[in-house]
Amino acid sequence: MISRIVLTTGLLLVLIGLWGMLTHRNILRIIIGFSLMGTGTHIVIVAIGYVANGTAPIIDRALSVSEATSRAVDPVPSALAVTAIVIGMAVTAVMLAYAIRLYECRKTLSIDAFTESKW
Amino acid sequence: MIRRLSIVIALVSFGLVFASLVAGYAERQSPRPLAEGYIRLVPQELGAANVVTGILLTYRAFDTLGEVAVLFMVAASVGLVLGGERPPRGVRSEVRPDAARPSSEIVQTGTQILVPLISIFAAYIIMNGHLTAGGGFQGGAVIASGVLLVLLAYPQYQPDLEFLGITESVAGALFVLAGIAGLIVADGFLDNRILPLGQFGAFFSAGAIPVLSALLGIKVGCELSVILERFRP
Amino acid sequence: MTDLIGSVLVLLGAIFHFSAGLGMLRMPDVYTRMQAGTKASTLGNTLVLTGLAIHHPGWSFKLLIIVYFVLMTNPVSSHALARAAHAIRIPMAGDTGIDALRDAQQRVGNGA
Amino acid sequence: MVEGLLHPLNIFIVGLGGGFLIPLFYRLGKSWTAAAFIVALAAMTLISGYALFVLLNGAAPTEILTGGAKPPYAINLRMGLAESFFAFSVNLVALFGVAYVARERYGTMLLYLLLVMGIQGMVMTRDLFNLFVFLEIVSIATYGLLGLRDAHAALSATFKFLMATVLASTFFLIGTLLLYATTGILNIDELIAKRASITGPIGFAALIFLLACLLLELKPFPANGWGLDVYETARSDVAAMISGGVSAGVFFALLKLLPLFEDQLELIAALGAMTFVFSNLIGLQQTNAQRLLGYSSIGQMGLLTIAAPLLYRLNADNAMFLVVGGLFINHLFAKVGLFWLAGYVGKERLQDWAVLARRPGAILTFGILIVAISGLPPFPGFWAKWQLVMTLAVGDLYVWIAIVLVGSLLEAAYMFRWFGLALNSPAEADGVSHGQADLFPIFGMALLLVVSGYVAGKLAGLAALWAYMPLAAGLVLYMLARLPSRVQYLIVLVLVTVGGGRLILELSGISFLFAMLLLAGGLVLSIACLARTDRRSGFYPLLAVMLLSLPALPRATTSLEFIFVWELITLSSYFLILQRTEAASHALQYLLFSLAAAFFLLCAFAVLHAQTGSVSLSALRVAGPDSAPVFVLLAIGLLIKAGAIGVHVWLPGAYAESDDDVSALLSAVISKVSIFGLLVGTYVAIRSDVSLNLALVVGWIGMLTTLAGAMLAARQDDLKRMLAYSSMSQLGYIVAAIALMSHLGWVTALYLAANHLLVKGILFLVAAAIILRTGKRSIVELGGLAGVMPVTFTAAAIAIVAMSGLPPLAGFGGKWLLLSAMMEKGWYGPALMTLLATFVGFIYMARFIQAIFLGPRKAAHDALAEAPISLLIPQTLLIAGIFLMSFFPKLLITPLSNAIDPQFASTLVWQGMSLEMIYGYWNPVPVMALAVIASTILFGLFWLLQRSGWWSAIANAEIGGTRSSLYKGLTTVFTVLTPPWAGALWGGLTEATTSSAERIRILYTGNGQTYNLYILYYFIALYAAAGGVRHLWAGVD
Repeated sequence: MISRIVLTTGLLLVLIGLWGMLTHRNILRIIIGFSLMGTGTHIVIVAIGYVANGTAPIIDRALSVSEATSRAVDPVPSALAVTAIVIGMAVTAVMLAYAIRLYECRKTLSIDAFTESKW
Repeated sequence: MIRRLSIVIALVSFGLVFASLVAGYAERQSPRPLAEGYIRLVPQELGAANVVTGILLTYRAFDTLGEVAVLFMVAASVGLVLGGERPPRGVRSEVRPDAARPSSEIVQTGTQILVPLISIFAAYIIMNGHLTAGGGFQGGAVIASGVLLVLLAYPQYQPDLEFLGITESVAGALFVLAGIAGLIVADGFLDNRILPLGQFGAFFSAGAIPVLSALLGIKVGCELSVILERFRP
Repeated sequence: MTDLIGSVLVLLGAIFHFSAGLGMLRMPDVYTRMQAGTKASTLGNTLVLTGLAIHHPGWSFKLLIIVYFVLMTNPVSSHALARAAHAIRIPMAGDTGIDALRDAQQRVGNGA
Repeated sequence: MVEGLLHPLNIFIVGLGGGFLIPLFYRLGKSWTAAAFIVALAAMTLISGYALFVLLNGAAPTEILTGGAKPPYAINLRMGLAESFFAFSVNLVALFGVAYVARERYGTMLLYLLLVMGIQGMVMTRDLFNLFVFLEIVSIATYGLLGLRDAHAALSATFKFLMATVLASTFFLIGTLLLYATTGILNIDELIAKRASITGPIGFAALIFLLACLLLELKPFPANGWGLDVYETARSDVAAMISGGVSAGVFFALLKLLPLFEDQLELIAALGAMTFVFSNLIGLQQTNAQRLLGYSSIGQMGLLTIAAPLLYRLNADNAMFLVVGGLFINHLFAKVGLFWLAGYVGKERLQDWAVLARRPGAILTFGILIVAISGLPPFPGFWAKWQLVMTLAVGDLYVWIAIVLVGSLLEAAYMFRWFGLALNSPAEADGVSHGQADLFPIFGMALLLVVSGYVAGKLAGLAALWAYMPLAAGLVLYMLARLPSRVQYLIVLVLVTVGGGRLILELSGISFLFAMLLLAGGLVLSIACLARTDRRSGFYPLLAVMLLSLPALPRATTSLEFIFVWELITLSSYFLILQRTEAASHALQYLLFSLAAAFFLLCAFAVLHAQTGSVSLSALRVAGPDSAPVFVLLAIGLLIKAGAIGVHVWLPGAYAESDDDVSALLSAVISKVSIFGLLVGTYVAIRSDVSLNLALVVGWIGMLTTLAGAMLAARQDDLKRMLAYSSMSQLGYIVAAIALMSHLGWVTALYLAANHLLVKGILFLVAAAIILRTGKRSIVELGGLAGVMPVTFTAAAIAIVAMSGLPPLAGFGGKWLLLSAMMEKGWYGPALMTLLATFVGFIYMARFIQAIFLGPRKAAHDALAEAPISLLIPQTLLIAGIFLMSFFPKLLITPLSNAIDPQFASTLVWQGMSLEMIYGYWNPVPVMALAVIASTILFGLFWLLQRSGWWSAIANAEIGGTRSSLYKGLTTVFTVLTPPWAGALWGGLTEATTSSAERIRILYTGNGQTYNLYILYYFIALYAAAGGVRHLWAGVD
């Protein structure tokens, strides 16, 4: 159940991100849309890793080696999430850098101002 | 109007696809075989209590190396994009004097209090990555937040980009070197067992994982700081 | 008993958080939204963390540090944000009467 | 030790280590940075090259393990043959590209290095998530490099590119995760092994998300505006890396994951087909060089996306390497070279590329790249396409063949149009924007294409060295281009005689006769080029290629060799036509029709291959009764090439607008190539009744062509156009003769072909002489030249007589034979047409003589000299040929008959009628003697008349009198009888094509958000087309 709720949340967030990305004309808002989409994906990752009644896959006093295999959540998605988050951040940084350059060129952030090449 | 409508139709279609995913998803009652293998193997073979860190820094260390490369490239890319034909930094503060507006006393004081705290916290996160939740990336990000705070509080402050750059490069090269060491001393590229595994759960344990974490933390911290610095007007 | 007290505190904190959210939605301009968000959420956080400390006394030290951290960061960051908003002349709500910061800056300006 | 140093893992160690260290080297100095950068790239190239070498020698693929554990726990990579091939070629290109990057800031070098490494990571990794990481490495490197161009449009384009690729890679991430959710596996090998367990809505959606990302990264139509914008605006070397390198990585990822998509193979191919056809269609309308290359890049990726899944479905593992590898490196080297060239030229608009016209080296390279990208020999793309078509035919996938060929034709159209523009009007040559040094990497690409083309040719099965003889001769001549033109021509003569002789000696039968005819005719006519003394850059190498490939065509024993040589002839003649820059549009038309013809032949051979399992041309002789499609395809192709009615529109332009000596070669010699093709190809008709009926159709087409050609010729005022239409008309006779499918018909065809070669050679040389001396081409402006150019006049008169079919010369024999053969078969209709056409022929031939040589002379022409000796020598030789054929017809007929005999003796079409019987009615010697006496008397009379001054009076009377009005009346009739339907048809087709391209182009609004919306819809369409709707309902339940 829990993972379904989380999955739904993540996917909804992706949809919201898509909506923002497609409807807003301001580049910064579009970038926010992308970030939301990214975050939604990360939440999906977490949802997929969840195991019923699981806990963090860290062996300590709370989780002994013997019961780890049954009580820990899937560590793989967590590992993937770290990578995905870093990559998402990287992409956002590049997008922002370009947004700055675009603003410097045209003194506007409206995406409608950037349709030079077509056809 | 048509545009709006087509966006709505597209998103509804995606919503349907997503709904089918949610409907088709059954919550796992036990970890998948691969995950189970990791949970068994990481403490046993790598000596790391935090399975995720074990995966990140050994089994999937190749991914991690890739991520480091990604961050490194972002720093370079942002440098290329923002460093292009724009006036050099010294000149710009005259063109846009408001860029150098001093921050308020509250922010400065808050920074003075917080930065040491943030630094300690970052070091903690980095160095305990193999034992508890945390690791190089997370710690590096925390370091960068400290740097960001300093940049906000002291707009005139110029971080030593050259130093950051060299540190970053050296840390990256050392990470690769550690990987090569794994190739020579242990079982393969990026194998963490080039140092003794030590006592399970102790601070100095899990082979080279703490060292790799530290390198990662330093590298990520430097990279993010460089990126932040590049974004300053 | 301690459980009950702890829970009440957490609930109280949640109510403050809720009011913070409400304030964000309902307040008329940046500055008032900012203050609603900051004040209520700082208090809300503190209350929730205190409640947790009562639940798990073993976590108290870590929670204390977090409370300290929240108390340090939250007001400072919203202060910085509000000042930035003021600096780029984001308008205040129409019925705002006093702009102390502008007055202070003008005084400094006139004096100099 | 060496093994350890050259282990494929070191690619990543070098790449990452080098990348990280570059900032440190930068502190040491700029030259250090560049040195480290180049060393790192060279090391990667070396490692991948060594891996390729070892694997080619049969070594097992190298498994690269990381993290000290085995997969699936740790990430593993693999260096197999395909991987090393892709990696090495990308590395090689990247290494050449260093020339443009090493002078930049260190950030650029660092990104470039990591980009190249990332591409290899995408190629080698066997872990799905790791693939995602490498995809991101590649993407981010690209984003950074795109920032090198500061222009506003470039920034906008990059932002759109960012938006689109980030969305696509999000798809990949979601797909990977969902796949993990269903299977718990990230290792690609295991995923493929457990393909069956990927089911349900999640598994399905996972696959579609992955597929959507990979396809989108290849920039599929119509969701690819963002890619095009970047191709258009990016710095050319960066665009080159995106087009060649990044696409290579993504495509290889798709190739690697294909087993996962085994339910969607047709869908993938269909999407590829859509991309291939539409991007090439829209490419027609492009005026911007880099955007054009963008369309072409996308199209090539589409082609690869067609080929790979279909071959995978057909289990054609043997073909896979040649097809995919060949298409890939062809695209890689050629497109990268073209992008670099775009950077070197620095002109956005295609028209401005004329600055290249004065740089022979650059033009040669440009030509090689254009030919290669169009998939023509001798480059890898040609062999790959050949293999692809053959393999698809075996799998009965004919629709796909049609798609591939249509797309290729469109691509060739805009590529060669561009080439024509680059040669055109070098009036304002304000120079290219870069130094000569920038050309070297481009030369490198051309060289790589040549080498890889040779290797691919060997793989495809063309091992014979003789097929490369024409090209080798061309190369020799190219290297000697600094010698005086006469010396060059001498070398051509020697090379062609020696080489052609060697080719011919191994032949017998019809092939021998034809090779002899083509070689001798080509050599004799080529003498005419000595009349030109100006410097014709590139002429002699092309001449050598063409003259040698003519006798090489009969030498071909397999369909591959045949097509190869056929295309060589097409290309060399195209470039020869293009020697006259004004003829560019006609040359293009010629090329396109020739290519279309070649594609029909290719299809025919493919069908034949599917039916008989053989690529040998001898399969044509044994093909069974169901070979009607082969016959139809062959006939269409060859009729196009022969300029039959309806598809003749290319002919007048090409023959009339090229240089005068080239015209002669084209019309007299090259046109016979299609005749040879018909002789070779029509064997298949013999064994089936359907085909024999079809042969009748061909016969009618031939006769209609003859008649229409004659009428069109009669209407022309332009000297060369008249001759061009006359060629069309004469070829019609020959086609009809072949279509008779009888021994007699074929003897006639060969006889007519030889006659036409001699006659039309003379006439075009006469035209050359007249144009050379007067500078006029309109016969209305000429007249009375017989007095000033008597030798030329005599030659023309003899040729006209020989062509018209008047006794006593050879044409009469030809007509006689043709009529006899038609009567023998009972083709009364065509026979009637022959008579009619002969009559119309008289009119234009009479007009030719009368209007040019007789009548009053323009004052300006009084002092004209006789034609130069270099034009008269070939004419004399050809006249000698005519006399030989006329006086001793058996000299030719007997070997012809013997050569044809074996073909028909076995086919029972031969009805036992002795040739001697038919031919016996006409004994040439007495007729000839009479004719000579008569013409001597006539000539004497004519001479006396002219001397006495009465002549001009008579001639004037003639012009103003009945003859003229008769002519006018007739031309009116002809005009009515030959409505310009063909021109309208092809013009309309062109118009429809370009206007549809124009309409489709509107898709590309330039708005990044719209492009992202397209991407979403692309996914939705993919999901629905793959049958995802059932999963949706399952979800609702």
